[in-house]
Amino acid sequence: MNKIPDNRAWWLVLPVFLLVAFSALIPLMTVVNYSVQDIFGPGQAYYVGTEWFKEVLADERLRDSLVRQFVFSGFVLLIQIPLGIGVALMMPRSGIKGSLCLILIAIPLLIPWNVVGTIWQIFARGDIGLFGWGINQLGIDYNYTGDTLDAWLTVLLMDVWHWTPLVALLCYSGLRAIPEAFYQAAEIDRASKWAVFRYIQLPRLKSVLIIAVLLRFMDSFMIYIEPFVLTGGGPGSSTTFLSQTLTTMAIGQFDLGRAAAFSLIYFLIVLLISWLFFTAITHADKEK
Amino acid sequence: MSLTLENLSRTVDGIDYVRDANLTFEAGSFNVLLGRTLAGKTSMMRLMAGLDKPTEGRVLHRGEDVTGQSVQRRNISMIYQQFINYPTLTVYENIASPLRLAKMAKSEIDRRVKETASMLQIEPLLKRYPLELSGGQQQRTAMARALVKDATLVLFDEPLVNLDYKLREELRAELRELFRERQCIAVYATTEANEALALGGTTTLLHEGRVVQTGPVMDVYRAPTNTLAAQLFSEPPMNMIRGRVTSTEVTFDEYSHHALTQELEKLTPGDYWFGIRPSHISLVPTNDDDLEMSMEVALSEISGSETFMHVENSHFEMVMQLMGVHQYHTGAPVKVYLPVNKLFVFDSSEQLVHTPSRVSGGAL
Amino acid sequence: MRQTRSKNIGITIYILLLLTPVYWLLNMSFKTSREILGGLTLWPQNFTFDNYVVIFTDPSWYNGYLNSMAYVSINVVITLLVALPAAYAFSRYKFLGDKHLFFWLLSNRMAPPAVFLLPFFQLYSSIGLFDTHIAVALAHCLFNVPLAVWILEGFMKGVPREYDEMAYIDGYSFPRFFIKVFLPMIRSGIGVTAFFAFMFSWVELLLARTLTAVDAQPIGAIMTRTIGASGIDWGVLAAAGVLTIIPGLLVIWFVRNHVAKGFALGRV
Amino acid sequence: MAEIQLKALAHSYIANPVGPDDYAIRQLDHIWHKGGAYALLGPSGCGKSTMLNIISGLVQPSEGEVLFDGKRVNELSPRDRNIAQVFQFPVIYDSMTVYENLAFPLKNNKVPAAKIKARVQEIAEVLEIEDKLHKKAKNLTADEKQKVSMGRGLVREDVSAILFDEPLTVIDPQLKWKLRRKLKQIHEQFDITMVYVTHDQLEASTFADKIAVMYDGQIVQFGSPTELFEAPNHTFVGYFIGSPGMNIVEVERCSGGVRFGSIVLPLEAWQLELLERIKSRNVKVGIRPEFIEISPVVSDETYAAEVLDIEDLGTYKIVTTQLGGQEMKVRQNEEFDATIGARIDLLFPKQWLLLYVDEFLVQEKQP
Repeated sequence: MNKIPDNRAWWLVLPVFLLVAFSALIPLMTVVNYSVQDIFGPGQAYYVGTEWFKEVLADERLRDSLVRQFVFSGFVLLIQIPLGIGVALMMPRSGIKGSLCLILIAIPLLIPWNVVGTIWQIFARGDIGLFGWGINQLGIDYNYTGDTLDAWLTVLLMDVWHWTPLVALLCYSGLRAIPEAFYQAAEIDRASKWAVFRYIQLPRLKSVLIIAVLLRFMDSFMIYIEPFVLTGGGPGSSTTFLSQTLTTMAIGQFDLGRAAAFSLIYFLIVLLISWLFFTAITHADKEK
Repeated sequence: MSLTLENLSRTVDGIDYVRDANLTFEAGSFNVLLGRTLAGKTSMMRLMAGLDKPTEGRVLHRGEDVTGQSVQRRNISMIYQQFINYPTLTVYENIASPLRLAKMAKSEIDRRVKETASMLQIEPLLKRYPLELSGGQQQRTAMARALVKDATLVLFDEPLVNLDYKLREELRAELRELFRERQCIAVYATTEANEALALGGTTTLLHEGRVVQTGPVMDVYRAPTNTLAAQLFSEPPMNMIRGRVTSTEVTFDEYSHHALTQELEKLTPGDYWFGIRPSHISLVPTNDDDLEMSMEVALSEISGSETFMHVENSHFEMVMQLMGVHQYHTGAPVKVYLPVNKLFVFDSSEQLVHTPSRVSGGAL
Repeated sequence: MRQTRSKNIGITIYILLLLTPVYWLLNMSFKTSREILGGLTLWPQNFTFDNYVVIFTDPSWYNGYLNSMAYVSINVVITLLVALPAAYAFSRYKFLGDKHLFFWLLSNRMAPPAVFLLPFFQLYSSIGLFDTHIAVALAHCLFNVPLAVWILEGFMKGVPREYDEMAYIDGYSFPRFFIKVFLPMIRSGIGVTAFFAFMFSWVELLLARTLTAVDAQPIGAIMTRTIGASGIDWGVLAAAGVLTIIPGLLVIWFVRNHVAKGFALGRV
Repeated sequence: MAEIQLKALAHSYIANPVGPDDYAIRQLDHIWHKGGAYALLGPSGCGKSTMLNIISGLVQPSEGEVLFDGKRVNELSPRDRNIAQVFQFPVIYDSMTVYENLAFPLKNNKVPAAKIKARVQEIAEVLEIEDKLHKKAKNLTADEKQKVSMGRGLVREDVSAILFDEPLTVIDPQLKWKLRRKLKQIHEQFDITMVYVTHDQLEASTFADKIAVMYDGQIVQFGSPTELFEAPNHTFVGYFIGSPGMNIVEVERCSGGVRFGSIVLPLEAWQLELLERIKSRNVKVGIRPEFIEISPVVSDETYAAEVLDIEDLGTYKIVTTQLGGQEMKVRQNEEFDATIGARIDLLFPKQWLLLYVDEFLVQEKQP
């Protein structure tokens, strides 16, 4: 599909550019504005240069939540990507059964994020939740509101429950695009199940898996509502992630300078990682 | 009412798709662009249609320069390789769409659509959707849409290549019929030599974006300007043998010596390329001055009515096209006879110097 | 690949595990709060619709759904209207800075909403749009429009450029071709994109809650507010939760055949 | 190597087929002998690919049996039938090199490494791709990729048959010729049963010793390229084989022969006797353009026809004539010349004038 070089295409792209700029550039400029000033009140603010940035980088609380965030996103990828691939491989390839499976598996994605938090809030409680009650029946004392490890495991389990379907459906659409002739050739070459996966399915899942890892890493990196509803960030601040720290700073304590500086760093990390993935995707597209 | 390409070129990112093409097609002519894949056929047609802009040169339509003119305003139509029809419209609406856009009266549209559809034998399918039809019927729908609007220029980009062998034969015959009386200019791109021969009209040989030769199909076929033109216009390729002519004899590839015959005397001594069509080589001498060569059979391919025999010796190999069935074992020795009056002769810079005399009824 | 028995068992187990928490929410929504706190029961002993009645009668509850539906629909319409021409440009043309623009869109899809909370609040208040459906609809464009452009561009690449050329040759002008010929050819793509825009706008809460106070409060905000209140009425909360899943299920049912391609952002 | 036999085989894609139209393949018996090079020829939609997939086991026939060397294999999957297949679009494992592609089936069969290396090297030389063994498979040209997918079948010594599903579709026209020649050489060298599906008669006849012409779900003729040309068993075969196809004219019985328009064609005694016995009204006469002669002298055996059109195809000419209200195409060599509308006298050699009743050829008892 060779594209025609034609700059008039900008007219077609202008609406998107203006709309997204309105809801992205203007707010970003305000954040940049705050991050270099100390604001006492309306009309009273003076330039402080990179002071906020230095403070924020040194801030213990922020560095902890950044580490917590990377660890969380790391676990999310480690569990959800292989599990997602496994589920996709088990899904029937086509027909009514295929669509039914697809809809049932997609249900967690349709649930508002706060309701996901609420569901697990109820489900994991020892007294009224099947999961909490079940664990306790096994003799393990499990209380996600009290014990840090239990809280972490519950948040992680909730995220796995909530987002693995996205990875599974991404891989499923990748598998569906594999022409039947490849499976026939493998059958004729007497390839084992593992060989079929390794040499036919996996190479073809590359571009889709890159997207899955990109989406999952990014979305988990900015998670806020679900853990907030489930554990409120507790016990203590063991499940307080970046977004929550930022929001409490900006809106809670109205500490604009530091919040803005921290937001910019947060956004630059996101920008860098998505650039890495974007080049990987366009590279994979070119190869195909 | 002619179409002229004036030193037309198109280079994209350093690649020359069309190089300095100069061609004129008259009204009512059927013109075939013959060349291998990536020879520039499609690029040239897109320049004619105005879908692409040339990097230099002009496209003149009825003498008027239309190079810059957008496709919408030109009265042309095009048929693609992959049966392009509007999937969301019925066959009737597909054919009618150019007329509707030209704001023609409803009754007139109906009459012309039905007339064109019956001409292409798809009238019973007018209510159906293109994707429900077979490949041949889809292509006929595309052709009907192209013909219904009486365009002055109709472009075919290898339209039959995705169809069955037999269906291709039929559609070619129908195309010849359809364009016999039309006053428009038809340009048909193909990679197959026999399609150029079957469709007649003029043939333009293209190679790597350059026009090798152009002219009425039989002139180009019978008098290829150089070895490249000869190779492009024959399937299987014309046999080419290196040879040296001295005052007394001609030696092929420093191997087989033959006396100079009346035909070849005219040639000044020197190195030449000798071309002979596979169908002109025979296993039996037809006239006394035939050049006899002893070869070995490499492979014989029988195709029912004909046999393609690959013969070779230590120096060169040739392909023969014989009528009927000839069963030979690989390696069997065989004598082949080259009628001198069927020889093409090209000089050392591969330009044509002599064409077979008797075939085209008299001197070149 | 034949669907062996072991695969069927595997996928059934996964689906059962996946749906158990949702079943528990459903189970909870049909229980009276007394029965909920009384002890753990697998099946509502005394079945009741009271929780749902509460939601359908109390305006402070059902207004939440209406507001959510309002801004989600506006968002879907704006997203499609804006993304369709842009996706066409990306799929057909090379233009100055197209790569950078596409990357910039991608980065916005990945932008953490938390970063934009305060600036959004001030921006929309300054232009007097605070606490209106339009505000949330526009804010959601931040991540929905880039996603829509991605998915639509993938579907549009599936339509060979010969269709455009043929239409121009037939005499179609660009707008007429785009609406009459091109859009009908990618109907399934538009349907899938609408579903994704709906889904991501419906599930988002952070921006929706920040930009609204009373008139345009989405259901999510109302649910999270009651958590803060005195004793939580779990039954009503569960019922509210169940009702937020219904719209998503309806929409995905309509696009079930093509949604898989959408998930891969049209890259497949 | 296996002898492949189809016994009372039929196949329908609908659950309970009723009339003949519901069948993709109508009831037939057929044998592909060991080591033969066969072609399955027919227009698209005639059921030839379905037949190929039934042989390879990718499709289970709804009726009848498939026997390999006399053993029923219906229930066996392709992997147990020991066949190899080359598809329309080259199917190769992109992430592997050419060597790994060729070694893949052997590795799956747990063949010792040394043996694999030797075998792959040998096959690569036969296919003339030995210099590309260590290149990534996805960078090859289309015809090289087809060679690799064919090589995956050839490396296996136990392969019972190699099936080709229109393998030359994506190959450039000028390369088709070379690949076809390579297939033929390989068949002579390996003596494996090969079944080749195509709609192109030239490809079928240059590759196969025997061609099965399929039409509307039936094998209407199974014979050598020459038999199909000289004695087409069904009017469709006459039309389909040869370019242009056989002249086929509907005729009525009359005393001493058959008639169309004002033209009377005398027939042999046995043909007349046969026409007496068979009552069907569907009687046709067929003769190939290659076999009609233009006689320089008028005699009682010649028929005066009017020249309608002359097609100059370089090495030969096709003359379209009008005779008794019917169009007759005659093939002449390059030198033929005549003006449109001129009168020429056609001669129909007895042995090439074929009689068809109900679309099938009627032949004398003995042959």
